[in-house]
Amino acid sequence: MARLALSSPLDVRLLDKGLSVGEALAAFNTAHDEAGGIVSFLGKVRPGDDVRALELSHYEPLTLPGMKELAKAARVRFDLEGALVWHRVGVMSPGETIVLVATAAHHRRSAFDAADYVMDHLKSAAWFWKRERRADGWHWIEPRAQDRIDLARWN
Amino acid sequence: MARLALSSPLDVRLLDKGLSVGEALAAFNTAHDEAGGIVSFLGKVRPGDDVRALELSHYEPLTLPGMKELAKAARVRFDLEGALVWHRVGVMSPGETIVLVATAAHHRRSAFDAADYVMDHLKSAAWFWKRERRADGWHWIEPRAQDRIDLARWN
Amino acid sequence: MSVTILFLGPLRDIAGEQSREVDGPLDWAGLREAVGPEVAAQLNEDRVNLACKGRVLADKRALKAEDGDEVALLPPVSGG
Amino acid sequence: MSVTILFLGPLRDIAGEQSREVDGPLDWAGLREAVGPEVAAQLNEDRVNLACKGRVLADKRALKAEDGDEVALLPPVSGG
Repeated sequence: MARLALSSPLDVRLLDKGLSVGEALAAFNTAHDEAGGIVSFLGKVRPGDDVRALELSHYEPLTLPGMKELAKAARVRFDLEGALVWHRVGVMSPGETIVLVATAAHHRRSAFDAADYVMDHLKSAAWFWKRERRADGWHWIEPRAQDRIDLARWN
Repeated sequence: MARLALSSPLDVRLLDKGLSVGEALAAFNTAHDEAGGIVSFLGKVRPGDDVRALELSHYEPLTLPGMKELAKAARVRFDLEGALVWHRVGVMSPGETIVLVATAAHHRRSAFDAADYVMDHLKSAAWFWKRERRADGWHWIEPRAQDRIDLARWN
Repeated sequence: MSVTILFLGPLRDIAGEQSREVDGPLDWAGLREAVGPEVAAQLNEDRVNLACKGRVLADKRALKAEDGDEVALLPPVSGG
Repeated sequence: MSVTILFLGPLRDIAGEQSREVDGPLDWAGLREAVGPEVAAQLNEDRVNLACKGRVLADKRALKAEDGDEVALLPPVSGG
């Protein structure tokens, strides 16, 4: 497998094209061979619900800096050995990856909680705007009430 | 990357040698391209604590059937599209993978909870016995009190 | 030189354009006038934020943009 | 033909062997006698389970093993 170079301990990226999940997680695993537990979350565009495409837009001066702050906050809060936070922007098709998060920690509970925390914040507290193309055109998506409840768990 | 064939929806294995985490997760991802969210947990032998090696033993007639029951229970409880539950047996060195769990679901909360559930049960309710080799020889490991508390969350 | 007003996410559809150039300086009242009544109504909502020069304003009503600055209108987000 | 008694995990160290063959039939009293006092003391603990023919017994004191059966002594587990 081609070697992918990750920045350590935090690797945060905005991606404008597809990514190889297996390669990214293999590299993250290699970069954190001292960690007892590694958790990953992979979010994909779901087929069905009549969604033909999904577009994520961002605001350059805020989005990546905000993701870096989020990764740093997670690292401190959960005593992580490292984290990977990758988010796609642009237009995606069903089945394509939107987001990949991985967290490495001494204990599994910290790794689970940190990945959960990062995802809750990416969903409803990061500078992204999402719209879906259905049969009748594009529709902007607002965070669901559940997303806000999920986020409030961390306060 | 070589194509790895997974049984779907549940792929449950006892492994007596190392595994390629990137390859396994890439295959799982491909097998579940309808899932909105995929969570994985990778547990490794931690270096340090003076641990030179770790041995996991099992009891053939119970261990794999028990893991299959666990995967089935998780699938029903969390409405999973699929799960991968792989556990090493035999002697491992620091940095080597002990366990790999992946769960695919419509929503991220189900995928997170299911991976967490499977790990808690593998830790203290599956038929494995673990011992560590330190400077002064082998020591059997009992589940920590925390592991039993984690398990009780699901009752 | 002028102030660039950027419309993010759904505000782009409401504004009917991605950005607009207006003469500086630009304050809260001037901004609401520049973007038209429909976008101004959105701006009044707490959940719509304002960034100036790449920083989110704690109090958007305190906006003071000069020529050359970029002012971004940030509606509620949805990522992941 | 005989009954095979298997010692799993730390019970293997206490028994000093991995398995032992004894003549069937074998019940709870016979098992405790066959394994010696140290292992028998462990067996009395609730957290030590017993399997016969690959099935964990709900009531280990109801053990009834015949020649050809495998009886496994299962101490507390620790995986992952």
